[in-house]
Amino acid sequence: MIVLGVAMLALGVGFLLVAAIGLVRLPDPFQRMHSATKAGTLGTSLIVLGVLLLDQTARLSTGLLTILFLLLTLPIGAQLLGRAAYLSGARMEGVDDDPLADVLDRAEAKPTDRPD
Amino acid sequence: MGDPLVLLAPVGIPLLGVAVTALLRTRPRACEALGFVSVAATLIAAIALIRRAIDGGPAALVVFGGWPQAIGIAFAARLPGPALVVVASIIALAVALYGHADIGPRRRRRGYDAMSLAMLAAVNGAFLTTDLFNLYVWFELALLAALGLITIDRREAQIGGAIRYAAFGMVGATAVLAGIGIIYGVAGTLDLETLATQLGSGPPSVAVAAAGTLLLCGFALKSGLFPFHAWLPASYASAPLPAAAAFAGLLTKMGFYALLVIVAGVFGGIGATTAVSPPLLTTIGVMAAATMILCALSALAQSDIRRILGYQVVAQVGYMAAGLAIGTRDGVAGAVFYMVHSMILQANLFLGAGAIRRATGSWDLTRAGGMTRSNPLFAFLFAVPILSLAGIPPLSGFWAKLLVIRAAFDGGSAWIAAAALVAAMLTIVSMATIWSEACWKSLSGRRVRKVPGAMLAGMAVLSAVTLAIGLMPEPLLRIARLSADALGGTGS
Amino acid sequence: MLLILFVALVGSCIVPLVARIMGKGAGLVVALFPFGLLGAFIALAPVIERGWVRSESWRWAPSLGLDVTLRLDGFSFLFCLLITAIGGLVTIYSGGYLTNRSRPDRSRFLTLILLFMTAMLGSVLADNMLVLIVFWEATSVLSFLLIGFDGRSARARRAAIMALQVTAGGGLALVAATVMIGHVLGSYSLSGAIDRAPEILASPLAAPIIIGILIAAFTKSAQFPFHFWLPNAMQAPTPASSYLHSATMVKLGIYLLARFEPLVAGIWWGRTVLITVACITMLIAATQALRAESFKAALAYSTIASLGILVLLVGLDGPAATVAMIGFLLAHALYKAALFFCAGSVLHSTGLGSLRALGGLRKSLPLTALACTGASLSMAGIPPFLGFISKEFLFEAQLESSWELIPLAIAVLVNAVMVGVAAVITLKPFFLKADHPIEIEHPESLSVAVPPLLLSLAGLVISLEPDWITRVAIRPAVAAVYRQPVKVDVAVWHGLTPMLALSAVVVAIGFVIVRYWRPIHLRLRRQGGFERFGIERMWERLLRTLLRASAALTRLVEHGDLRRYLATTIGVIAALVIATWWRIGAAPRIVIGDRPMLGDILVTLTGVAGALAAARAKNLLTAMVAVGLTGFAVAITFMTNGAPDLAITQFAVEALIVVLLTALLLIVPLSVKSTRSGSQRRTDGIIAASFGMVMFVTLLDMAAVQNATPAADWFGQMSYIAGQGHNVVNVILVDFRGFDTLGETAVIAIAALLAGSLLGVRPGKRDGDDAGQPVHYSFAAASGPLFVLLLVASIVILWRGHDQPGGGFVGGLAAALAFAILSLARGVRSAERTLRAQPSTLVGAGLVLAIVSGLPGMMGGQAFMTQLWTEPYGWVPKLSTTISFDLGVYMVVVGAVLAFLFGLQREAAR
Amino acid sequence: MSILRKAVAVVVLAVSFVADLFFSSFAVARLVLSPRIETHPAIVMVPVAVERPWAVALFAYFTSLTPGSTCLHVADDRRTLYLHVLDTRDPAATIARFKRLYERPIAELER
Amino acid sequence: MIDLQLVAAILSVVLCVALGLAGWRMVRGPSFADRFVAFDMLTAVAVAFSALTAVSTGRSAFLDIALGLSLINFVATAAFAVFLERKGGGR
Amino acid sequence: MNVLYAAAVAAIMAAAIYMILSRNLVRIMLGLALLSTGANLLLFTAGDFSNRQPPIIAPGQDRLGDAADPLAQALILTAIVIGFALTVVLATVVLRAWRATGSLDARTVEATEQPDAPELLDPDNG
Ligand code: NA
Ligand code: NA
Repeated sequence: MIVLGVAMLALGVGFLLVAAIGLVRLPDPFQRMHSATKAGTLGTSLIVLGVLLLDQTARLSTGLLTILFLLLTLPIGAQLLGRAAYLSGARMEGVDDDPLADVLDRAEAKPTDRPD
Repeated sequence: MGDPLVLLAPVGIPLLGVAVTALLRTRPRACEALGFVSVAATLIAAIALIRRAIDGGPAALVVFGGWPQAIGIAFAARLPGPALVVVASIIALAVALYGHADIGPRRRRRGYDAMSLAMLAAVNGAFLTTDLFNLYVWFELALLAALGLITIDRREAQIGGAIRYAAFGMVGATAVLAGIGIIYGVAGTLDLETLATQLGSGPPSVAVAAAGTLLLCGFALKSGLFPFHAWLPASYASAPLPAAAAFAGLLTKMGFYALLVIVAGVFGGIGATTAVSPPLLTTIGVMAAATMILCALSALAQSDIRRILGYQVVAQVGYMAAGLAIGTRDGVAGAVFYMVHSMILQANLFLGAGAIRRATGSWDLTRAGGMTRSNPLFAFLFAVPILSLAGIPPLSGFWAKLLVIRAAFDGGSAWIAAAALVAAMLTIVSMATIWSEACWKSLSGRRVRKVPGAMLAGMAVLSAVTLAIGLMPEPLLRIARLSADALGGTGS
Repeated sequence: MLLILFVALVGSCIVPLVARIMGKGAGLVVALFPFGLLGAFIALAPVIERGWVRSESWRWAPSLGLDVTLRLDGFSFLFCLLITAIGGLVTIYSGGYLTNRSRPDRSRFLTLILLFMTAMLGSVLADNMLVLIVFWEATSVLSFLLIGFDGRSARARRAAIMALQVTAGGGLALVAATVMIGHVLGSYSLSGAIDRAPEILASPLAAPIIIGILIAAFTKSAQFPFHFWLPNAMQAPTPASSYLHSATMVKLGIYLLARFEPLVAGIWWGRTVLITVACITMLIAATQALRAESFKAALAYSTIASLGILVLLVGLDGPAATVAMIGFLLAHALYKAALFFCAGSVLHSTGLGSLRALGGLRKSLPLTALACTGASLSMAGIPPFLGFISKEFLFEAQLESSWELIPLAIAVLVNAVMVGVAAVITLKPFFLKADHPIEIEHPESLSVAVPPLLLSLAGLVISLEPDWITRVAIRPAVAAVYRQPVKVDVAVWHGLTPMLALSAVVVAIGFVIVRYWRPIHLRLRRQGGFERFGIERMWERLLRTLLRASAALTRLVEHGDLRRYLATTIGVIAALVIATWWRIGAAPRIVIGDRPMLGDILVTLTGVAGALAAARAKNLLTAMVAVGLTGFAVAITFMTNGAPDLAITQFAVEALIVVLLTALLLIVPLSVKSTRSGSQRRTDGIIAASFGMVMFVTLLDMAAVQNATPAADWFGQMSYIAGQGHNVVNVILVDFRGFDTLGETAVIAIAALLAGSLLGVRPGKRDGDDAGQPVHYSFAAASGPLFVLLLVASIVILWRGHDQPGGGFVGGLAAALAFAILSLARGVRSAERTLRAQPSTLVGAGLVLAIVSGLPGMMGGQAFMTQLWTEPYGWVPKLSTTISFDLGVYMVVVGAVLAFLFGLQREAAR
Repeated sequence: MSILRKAVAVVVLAVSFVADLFFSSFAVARLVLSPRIETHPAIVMVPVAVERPWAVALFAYFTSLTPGSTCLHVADDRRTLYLHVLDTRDPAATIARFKRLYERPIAELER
Repeated sequence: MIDLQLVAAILSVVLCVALGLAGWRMVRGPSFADRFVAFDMLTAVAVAFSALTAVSTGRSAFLDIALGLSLINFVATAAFAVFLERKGGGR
Repeated sequence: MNVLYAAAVAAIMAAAIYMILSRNLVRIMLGLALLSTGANLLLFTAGDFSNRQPPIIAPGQDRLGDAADPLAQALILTAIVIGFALTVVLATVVLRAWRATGSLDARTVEATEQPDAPELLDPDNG
């Protein structure tokens, strides 16, 4: 039980690390989003599950609710951010054919945010 | 009334008033009535409190929640707190009377009454608390209430004043908070009395020195001492007049009270009993001298009456700080006397400025005039604070200055006395100008309106108190002495 | 005497009301009052005559050393007689003089005059120096009010301010001297100070004390270099000039000097200064008197010269000087008051002030002409007038004193000028022909003619019948000042003496001056140097310099640049901390405590990196995000160091700040052009770094002295037992230190009111609604369930806060976040509709609940916020006043945050 | 039995989601950790067969939940989802996979 | 027996690396969208931290924080999205 | 530990001050928010943080064992909320300043502070 818990913890943290690496390495905000939010979802869920296995006093309901909320909020957040990023004209690498361009009014890429 | 009620009421009543006026915001007349009732009730409670404070018994002390002292937060009827609570309540009453003729429904709908009451609660809380962190909380309440009052009309100048006020206020608050944190880290307690004994015994320490200086600077900023005073004249000039009067009477004095309690009470400033106190006193002394002279000088070139008075407010704080900086019991007694006198007086001066504006339509002295002829009663009521500020005997300002100057000579700080005298001279010049321009000069071509009765009533309350202090200084002197004893740690 | 003074004070306020009822005759009626006081003093004459001193005392403010001690000796008595007698005449005269004024004005004027009389009486009677100051400054203020009586005239206002500046400033010097005397002697008794002059002289404060007294006296008595205010003071109505600025008030300085003569003379330069100043004053005043064009100005300068003579006499040693001083004081008071009355009558009747324009008034103002002649003869020192006798005394004093002849020569010259001035002011207006015909506006009335006549007559009568006055006033006065009995022989004829010869010389030179008055006068007038180098000009230049300095200082200090203000403030704070360290001379102690874990270091580094990035960010959103990163790192630090309540609160606050500030950032431009130059940035960096270093050193040292926290330990022990809660932090917040929380709740409530006041929609402005906003499909669908979830969570957090992390604050923040979801997904309107109540209502109700929760515990004399617990049924969770208090906090927080949320989002949608 | 069928659909949905979550997480991890990142992102249009609003929302939700794809937009007529896909060489296959894994069970639930 | 505190300590170091990387992206941007994505990531890291703290202290109270965080920070993300839609800021 | 947190407090406060000294109102506001974060961390280091156990009495017990300093935490909680309130109020004031002047530069927003009639006391004026 403990070994399983620790393994889940480690795996979860590993996923988070991978997600963070992706956040740094991937070339545009859309791709980074895939890495961050989704790998994050799995990572945190695994960690919480690990805690539930390790800590007897932890209430199962709290842990499961946490996972549920994460599963609920992270993808919606991702959708929100994705669409907003698209509308804001964020850089998008490697997409040649953009069918969404006919539907949504994508802002011109403005250099409002200079790198500091 | 029992001690729990007497000590709670000066804060509890106005706070409850805040709550109920917040609920009744859409009904300005109800707000006004409620505000007035709250203030009057607070004054009654304050009088009961001061009677309790000077009855000769052990100082009344109530720990909220009924916990042991130094565990819970306690309010104590320990001088000078109760005396200042009385003064604050009197000022609030005068301002409320005055406000009847000056504060319209729009401002009341925006929460004028609640913010004024919050300021009263904050000031009274600071005057009564025995807990360092609780003191900080009251300062923050006062900061926000003042900010609300400054911006209540949302005018451009008000916003500018508010930004400066807020930025300064938060920097000062952070210095105070940092000081509190370090003190807590060193001493492990927030109770002022315990701190006084604990800090008095230790060897000189860098942390304690830093904490003392940070607190000093934070509270000096709140009291507007040079060079931390830049926020003050601008914000006074942007607040609605009754609020500015309350600021003048209450806000800076709250800061000075904290300075007094921390430096004289906690850090053993009376007689310089701790390693940290001599440098702190020197710092205050230099600030005081600079404040007195430079601010009295600055007032000369102003023509906006609120700005003149704003500078004078600061200069007066300089006198109080001078009393504190002398580092003797007489000096502290002088500071307390000065404080009480000055709170009443300066609120009154601002009310007078508002009345001049109401009658002549201008804040600018070059465009004001004719008050003696058109409003003789006003001229009389205004002459009292003007003469008192100029230090003309036998008004309160003379005794106050005399006490400080005398304490300075007796305490071996003749330079402070010299600075005080120079500043007094400048103040005379400044006050004579106000009188000459606003009261004597005739307003060519424009009619001078009558000052409404409510305004005069507000001024009358304060002028009467100033006259009373001047003609009968003995009771206040006694309170000032008792305060110095209490702060010095030998009080009953 | 206390009674007399009290009656004088009360009477001064009441009696002049007669003038509101009566017309012209009011002056006569009111004059009964000062004459009554005169009678009261005369009744005391037998006491004085015997050389006794009468003292009375009343304790005013004993702890201030302030006893109203009055002391009537011969010197005071002489003053009292002068004050009340001339006061009565002035009152009569004013009644006739102020006929063209309204009744309230007349009443006001008489009040001021009588108050002034009271203040003068108090000044000369006071034995306590603090009381003396009270009355002394009162005379200055009343003089100010009288000079500016016609405040509509700019010249009058300016003259009044100048007089106040000089005389009240001199009063401050007296204050300083008094305080120092009190410091040396431990008492404020005037007579005591004079008796104990050697003690004062022995102290290091002797010189400052004497300088203070000299300044006070010189300002009041218009001595060089403070003489310039007096001619300007002639802007006062003439009765006031006559009373204050010639007969009485200006003599207060002489009074003070005469009293303190033993002290002043005790220092090596004392007499020299007195005599030098007196001589300079006399010369300047005599020259100016010859230059003067107007009647009143000529009188004013001759008054200054006379005051110079008096100071000279104080400065000279020997009993004869004292006798001369008393005699001249009396003579001058009588004739100069009379002359001012005459000048006033002329001005009143003709409306003309210039001597050159006047002439031939003998016929229209015969009584005045007569009075003027008498008074002038006295002034010129022509026998048998009193002025002659006093001049004899003067020369005798100079001859008897140990001084060189220069003062004597100057005195002769000045007296000759007096003769000339006396002749001119009598002959020109009354007896010589006018260049142009003069129209009489007001004919002479008895009430303006009789007072000067009486005074002139007194000058004659006293010199011819000197016995009574010598017995009751002059001799006791001399004895009081000289401090031992002196033989005084007042007589017109002393035989052929050197003094008589000097008098003859004076009169002779005087006649020469009269003869050549016109060329001298015109010559002097052409000399511009008097104006350019006059002290008055210098004073004005000084004032202007002060003003310019004031303006410059204001520009320098009040530059309106917030950055510089804050930089100064923070820099000074850092510097002061360092200065304190330097003064106490303690070195910082460095204790390396526990080794931090790698995780702690990394989290902390992240926080610091966020802060530094925020400081460097050129984009406001970047800055906000970076500040948020620091907040996040700090929250994680809280969490990993055993502070779950702090962590959750900090997280919630960070989230809310994002929600609220993005609404702000939607409105304002994000890209920041640099507002500071490179050097400014460097300065700021240095200031910031020094403050940081100060904090670093401090915190290191703090760790070295860190004490155990007994209070914190107590909380852990008692939290559950006494506070019934497992979460110690929450029990502290709602119970042990609930009062803090109450104050903080009030802070939040006021913040909410501010939101209402700053963000409230103005009528007429379009109500920003975002119904048409593109909202994300999934978000809109999910917002409902999320809202409910968060709201439920917030209530759970509130409820279990007493035992687990949570409580009113976090609960309230969570509930506000729930509404934030709604407003983000569906618009502000929708969220507001869901709330149903106004946020401010929630705030008010919450604050009421929080306060009221503390009240039930007060029953039975307990303290406010004493908690009450109840478990009505076994299955219902325990209820308590602390929980309802926390509920109040919750409501306030929700209301406040929503007030900002809705307001800011509305603004953003505009 | 409709209830039973729906229960089965829920289970299918959950299992395929968890499996997909794992697999695609590993896929993303491998992609991120590879020495040279070589992605083939695309925006793909997924025609939507389900009709109820909540069903469309659920479909969009599941496509966003799994790593490697995010729903950027739901067409106003709710007939099309626009997905950003991290790494796809064959958009048609991707579309088919989403429809198979998620839309079919959701359609079961909708019925 | 596995020392859970040690495990938690080691894992939090790894987590700190993730935190640092996310923080770096948050501060570096370059676009607003990047920063917001990074913020989202921070939420996950914070949840993981609370869970690890629950393990290292053995106190379930910290798991409650994870629960709260999962809800709370979604609001920030939503606010960011609204901001981004209205204000733009890509590149 | 103390060195680490002392350094962190110092760095955060220094960065905050650098921001406050800017003339952009939003940066000033953010700087003040950062400053209060720094102050909160300072309060935390002032408390006794040698123990990482939360000050929550374990179920079934009636006294707190070894745990972090609860009083410092209570103070910080108060300070956090007050700091939050001030930040938000300041943000609102900044918004009003922007609406009123169309500028975020403190120099534009601040009312000019020059004395306007120095001739008032001038003896020549009258
Ligand atoms: Na107190
Ligand atoms: Na003499």
